[in-house]
Amino acid sequence: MNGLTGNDVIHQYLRHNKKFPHVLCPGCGHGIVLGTLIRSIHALSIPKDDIVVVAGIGCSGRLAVYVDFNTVHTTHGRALTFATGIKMANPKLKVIALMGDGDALSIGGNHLIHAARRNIGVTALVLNNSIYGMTGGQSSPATPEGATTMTNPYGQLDKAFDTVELARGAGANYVARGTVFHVKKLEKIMIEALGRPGFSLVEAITPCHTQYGRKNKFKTPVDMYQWLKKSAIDVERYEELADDKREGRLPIGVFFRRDRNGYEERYYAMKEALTGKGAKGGRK
Amino acid sequence: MAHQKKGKSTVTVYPDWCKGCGICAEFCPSKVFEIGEHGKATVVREKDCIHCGFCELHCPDFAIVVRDKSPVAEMEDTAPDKPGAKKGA
Amino acid sequence: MKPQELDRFEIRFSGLGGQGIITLGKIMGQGLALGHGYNVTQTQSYGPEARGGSSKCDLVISSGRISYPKAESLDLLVALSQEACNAYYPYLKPGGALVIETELVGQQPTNRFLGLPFTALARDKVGVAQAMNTVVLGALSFLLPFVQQAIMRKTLETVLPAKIRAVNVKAFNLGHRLAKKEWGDDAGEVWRVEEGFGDD
Amino acid sequence: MPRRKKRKEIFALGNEAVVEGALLAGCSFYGGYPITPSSEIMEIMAARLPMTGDGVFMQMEDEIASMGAIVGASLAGRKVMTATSGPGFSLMQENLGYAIMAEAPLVLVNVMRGGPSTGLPTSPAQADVQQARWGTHGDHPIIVLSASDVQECLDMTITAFNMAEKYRTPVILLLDEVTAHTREKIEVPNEGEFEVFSRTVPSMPPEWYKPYEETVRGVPPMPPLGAGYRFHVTGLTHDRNGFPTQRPEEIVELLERIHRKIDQFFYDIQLVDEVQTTDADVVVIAYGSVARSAELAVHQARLNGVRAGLLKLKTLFPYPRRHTEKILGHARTLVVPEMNMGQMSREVKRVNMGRASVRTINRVDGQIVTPSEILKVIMQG
Repeated sequence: MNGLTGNDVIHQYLRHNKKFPHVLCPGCGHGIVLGTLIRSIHALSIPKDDIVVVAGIGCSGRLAVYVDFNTVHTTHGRALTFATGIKMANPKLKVIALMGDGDALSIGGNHLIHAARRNIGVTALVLNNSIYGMTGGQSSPATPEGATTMTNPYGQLDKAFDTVELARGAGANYVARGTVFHVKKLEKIMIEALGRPGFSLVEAITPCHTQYGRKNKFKTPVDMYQWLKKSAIDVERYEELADDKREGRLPIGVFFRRDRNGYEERYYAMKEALTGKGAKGGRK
Repeated sequence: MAHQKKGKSTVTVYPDWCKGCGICAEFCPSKVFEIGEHGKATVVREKDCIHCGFCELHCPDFAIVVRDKSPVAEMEDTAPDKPGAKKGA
Repeated sequence: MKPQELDRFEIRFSGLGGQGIITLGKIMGQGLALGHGYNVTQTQSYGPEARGGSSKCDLVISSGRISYPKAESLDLLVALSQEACNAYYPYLKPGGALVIETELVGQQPTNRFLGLPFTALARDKVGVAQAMNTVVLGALSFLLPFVQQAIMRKTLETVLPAKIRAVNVKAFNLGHRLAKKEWGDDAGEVWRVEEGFGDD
Repeated sequence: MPRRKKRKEIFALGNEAVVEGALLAGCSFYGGYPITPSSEIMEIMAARLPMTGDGVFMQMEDEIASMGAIVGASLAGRKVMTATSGPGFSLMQENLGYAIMAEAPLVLVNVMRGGPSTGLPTSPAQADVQQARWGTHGDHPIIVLSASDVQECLDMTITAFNMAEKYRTPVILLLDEVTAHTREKIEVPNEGEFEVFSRTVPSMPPEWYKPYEETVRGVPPMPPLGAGYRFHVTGLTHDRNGFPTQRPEEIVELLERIHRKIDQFFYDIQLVDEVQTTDADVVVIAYGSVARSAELAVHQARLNGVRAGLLKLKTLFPYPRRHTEKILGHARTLVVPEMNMGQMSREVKRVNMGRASVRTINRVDGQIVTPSEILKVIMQG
């Protein structure tokens, strides 16, 4: 649309006064997710000023600092609460919450449930690397059963959280999963998520070689991408598989779509009904 | 289709940004890259590039740029800033 | 009419949860504060005791600034249950007045009390037992020399929703009338202060 | 000042007066979670805010989320508030620290109740005084205000908003159950009769704006999110541009500035009321509802021939040192009655440095300190 392609586009959205390369480990998928997010925003032609990226704490939380949007790096697990306040204060803003799996599902699990229940018009991006990376590789709620971590040296005893089912049950409008290997699909998902009303959740599977892979038989970052390539399967095809064939497969794609109005739309509609005044515009 | 593109692209790796993770070298269908002696991705077979875009999409560090050989006319910042937004609050 | 000078006149309404004690205190407080122009503080018991069980609501009324907002030494105790009467009678000032619900307070701690069967009156004469608190309000509007009946009735009308306004005005008037009849014209004379006589 | 227009009188709860004050001050966003004895604030906000201009009311899933939501809304340009009590106040500490670091103005009302833990939900206490000062982790400045009667609940809420906006900082308003649940006649000031301060917004082009720049007042201007000033907000120690830093000189600059912006304006921030202190031998230092007991006690002591006075603290932190110093020029005895085991008396003793005798009166039984208890100690001299 403006002559630029590929990473030339991405470079237009990076903060040039920040130090690159970024802090993330070699081969970390988080950079790929960030690139995908940028391309999605670019594809939708959303002005930079209208984007607010609200990040939590952890490796994913560090991404916000690199992009030239309004960026808010919040406290651990609370990104969605800040995002909710921002969206309600100014519904014109496009609010994106960037969280890790520990961030979104463990310490912030309650906020995730209630953001989905309200169906607040926020796009939640959960970067799932199955581990607490920044703090040194402790178990997260997304760590697979049997995996070895710093806090589960004898193997994880519980099952990993099913983010999709959680969001479905809580009332989100849109839930999808992608991986950093299947980037074009992930981009398609993100573009749809950003364009929809209500609460959208995109789970991006992004491997952590440093803290997770090395302890779980993935010798190099490349091994983890090979694993993604091998195990991911379109959700439609996954549904057709017999139960015994599903073992070890990772369904990706759009799990469901609903069209309920976002909380902010319902709130401002209520206000309008009460006061006869139109919904508040942007505060510019 | 892809073969028709062969030899029509330039591939640049910014070594300062490359961390040498090896994703590009591993997955490039035309084996354009190798990890060089300094642990960075190096373009070794540029003429084989089919401009599939995989390396650009999958480079976690935004360190690879693939461009058409035909000169790009304009390179100015065309990212969509909101018109008139820079006026202050 | 210039309101009578008051220096910390303390009232406690007490009884059972569900008798409308807090509402009674709030309306009386509002009438005295906004209608009569006094300074008034109203405090009440909160918590489990406020939901069933006992209930209590205090008013401090003063012409000047009220420092301590709670009642300590009561000029008037309104006890609408035996338990409340037992609990709070010791806080009544010497010379203070005790008003009781005669059917619910069988054992009076003193012979000097003013009583009416408020609940029965509300039920039988007004037809709504829940209007009992308004009967009390009417009676007190007669008893307390610094309360003007018309202002208090106006407050009552302002505060209540239209649906129950008429019935409560009836209860209010009944309380006022019966207090005058049963307690006598000079029942509240102890508190009447002639102009220029009070030490303010 | 001549009054142009008669003020509206209302017979209101302390908690109700807080809402009146907040709305007069321009509060347009409330995020909260119900908890006794603060819930009336939330309930009344729920009824009022949707009816006002751009007012937003949100019941959040817990107190952590409440703070997150109001900090977010503050960054988006709103004047924001939450209210809580005891356990909820503890949960709010995390994001309170964030607001201090990000310099997001907000007002947090804590209606104190007995503790620790669930404690005495329906009884008064003043046991969160030091938590208000030091509750969130790390070295931080904070403004803590209090109110002793219903009129002050309204007035001090306006003051809290003004200070929050003026100094870009969270302001805590500490009430106690007695003040919050007393109903009293108060006057609602008319527009123009009180100051309303709103945060300074940048007036330079966005590319010149440094969100955490050093300024004369120590308070950088603050644009709402989405106004064209794209910058980074973080709870990490950051440089003038808002980006995380670990450089010692930048860390020191930031921490010194956020302290200095409050410390240097002590004369504007430290508010007290003095009753007959000028010649007093015995001065009661009190705050919240206990200050009302103290006022009566001081009055009674004077009738009994003792030169007593009251220093009522409306600002608890930064502690009004200069007012106390002045009194220490002549007072023999300071009496500090509190509904806790002695939290404010620590501050008084710190300033006193052995000059006067400091007598404490402490109640932790869910009852207000009565005038007679205070009078007894005053009379002992």
